[in-house]
Amino acid sequence: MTDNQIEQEESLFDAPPIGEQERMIEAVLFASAEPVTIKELESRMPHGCDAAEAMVHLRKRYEGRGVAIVRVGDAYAIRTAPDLGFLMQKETVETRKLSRAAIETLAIIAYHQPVTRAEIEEIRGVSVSRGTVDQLLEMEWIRFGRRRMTPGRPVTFVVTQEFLDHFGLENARDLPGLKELRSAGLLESRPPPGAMLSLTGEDDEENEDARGQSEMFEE
Amino acid sequence: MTDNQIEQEESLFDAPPIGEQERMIEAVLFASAEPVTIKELESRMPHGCDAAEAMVHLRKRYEGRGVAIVRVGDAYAIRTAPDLGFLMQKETVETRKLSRAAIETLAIIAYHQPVTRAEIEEIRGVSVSRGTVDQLLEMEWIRFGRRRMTPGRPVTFVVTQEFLDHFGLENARDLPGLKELRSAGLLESRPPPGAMLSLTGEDDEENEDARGQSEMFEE
Amino acid sequence: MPMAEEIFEEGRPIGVEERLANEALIVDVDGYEGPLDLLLMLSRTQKVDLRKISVLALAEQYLKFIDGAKELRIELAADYLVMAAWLAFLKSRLLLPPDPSEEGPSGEELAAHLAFQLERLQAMRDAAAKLMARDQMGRDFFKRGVPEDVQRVRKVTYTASLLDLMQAYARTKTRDDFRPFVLDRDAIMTLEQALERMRGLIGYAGDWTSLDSYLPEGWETDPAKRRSATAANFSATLELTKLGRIEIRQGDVFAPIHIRKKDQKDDG
Repeated sequence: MTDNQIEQEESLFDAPPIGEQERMIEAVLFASAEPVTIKELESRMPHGCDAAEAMVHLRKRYEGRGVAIVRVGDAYAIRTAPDLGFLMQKETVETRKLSRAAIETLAIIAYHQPVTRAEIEEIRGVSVSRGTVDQLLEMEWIRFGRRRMTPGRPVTFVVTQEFLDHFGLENARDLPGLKELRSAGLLESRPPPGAMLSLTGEDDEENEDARGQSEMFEE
Repeated sequence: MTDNQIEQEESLFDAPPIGEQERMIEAVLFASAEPVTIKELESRMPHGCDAAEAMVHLRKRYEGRGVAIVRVGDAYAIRTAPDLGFLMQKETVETRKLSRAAIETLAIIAYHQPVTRAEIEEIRGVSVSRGTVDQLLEMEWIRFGRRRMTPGRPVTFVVTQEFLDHFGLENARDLPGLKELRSAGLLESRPPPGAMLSLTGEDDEENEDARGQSEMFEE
Repeated sequence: MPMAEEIFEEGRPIGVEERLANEALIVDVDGYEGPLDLLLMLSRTQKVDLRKISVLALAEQYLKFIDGAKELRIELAADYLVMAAWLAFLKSRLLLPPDPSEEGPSGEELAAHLAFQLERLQAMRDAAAKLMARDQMGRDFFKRGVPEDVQRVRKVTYTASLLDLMQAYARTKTRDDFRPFVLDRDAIMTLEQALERMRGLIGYAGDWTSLDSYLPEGWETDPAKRRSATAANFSATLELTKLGRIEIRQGDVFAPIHIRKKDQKDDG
């Protein structure tokens, strides 16, 4: 058996050529309105495909075109180029006007996630109305995160993939000005002076939590 | 006014370069919920654009890709390449146990092959519904054998190689005989149903019989 | 926003017009989202970096503002008053020399924390504004207009084990063993048998004939046999009617059923 023969035999069981894989992920991304993960892509493609590799090629192919391949969290989606928005009056969806409270709450969740309601209130200096949280939950821009391991085990809020998708963010680390805010110490949860006196037990855990938050944003 | 100035002023009203127009129609076709006509495209694009010309370029660009620009009436739309339709399907395989009627019919065919439907009914004591036989045929566990050389020339059923493979048998004759079944305790399984149950007519063969007959009248 | 200081200038008499304007402003103050928000607004009068803000000056501004509001008999929410009390306390701490015997955080610590809170709130507002200024989906960029849903194809495979098979066979056989009366089936005419028989017979039924006359020989007397044959014949008749081979009629409820061959030319 010559080398050539061996190669041919092997290729019978090989994944399709990368160009073909590129076509496949192109078709799937075009067909889906929601971002699709590499894992999901591969589950739909023939066995042995490398969707991540094909994605590199496809993203390059669409550079500078009318639509672009964007990354949203660990998934990919095709979106129209932002500079062509003016062509889409017909497709424009009137988003519900968000109140200032809702916008601020959203920003606080995005920059401080995972964050409890008490922490949001501490930052805004006022109580957070349930309607505000409900609205953001309903829009699927925020969701419940893990419970905080502090007394009362309060729920936390985090932003969703829909949020990232809506604002064209690859991940929460890309939030505008995040780095500056962090280096200015404005994302730390700093207990008010005197608070330690009454809450000594909690303090360690709080600190640990605070570390967890900043870790989330580190590479 | 210099020539340069005139040119600049004119270019303010010039159509964008064709490559830019191609990007525009690409974005509109992508985002639109319905196929879009050339006229509609041009109404959305800056003045002086030639959507038909841009379409020629765009269609060429998508030749052989995972999606294609297709013409629908006098409008255009982006659609998945026909050979990639399989990616839009997700197959979930569900395994179910064969119904009691099916497994009994199958057993009788295996032990008595070649066997006619009337003979199966004689042995089971109830009529065999067409659905049951069709299911076994579709599974390719049974197939038609030779016609019996008796009046009416009824068809017979035999088991297939697939059947033998599934049950790990080399030959249908390898199936354990009645004596072996009895010594294995399989024949003392339970008192006979039927007689007492025929009065209530509930959930047993009698019922199945009725179903079998009514099936005959449907269609 | 220098209004607050101007408006509540102490001891200055205010005219009606001015008073109305003030009230309008205070009502507007209602729109503030709590004391922190109000403090942030007041802090802008200092025109300095929030990090270098004078908390003492801010506390004084706030207290003056609250006094002014009280003078105008504006109902203030409790948290505004709580903040006023706290700021009054803070002010005293900041003004008096530190007393080492006193417990709790120093005035400077408290002031620093307030400054931090204000700076953080301002930072979050700026971040929110930047976020909302981003390109947004459905406004600046768009998703696919006609997504093709993934079709879920459910494929059912049936399975059985060899044991299932043998048990099934044993079951049918057990029935035989325990049921010699399977021989009873002598008294049962199946639909297939009746259908087969009727097909042959209807060729002769040119005129209306009672269904009873089609009972096979030897099945008319034994009641069990007669019942079975009648039922099977009737079912077969229905089937043949459906096939358009015969016509069927019944004069009245429980009246005898008649059948006759259907003319071939009537067939569609």
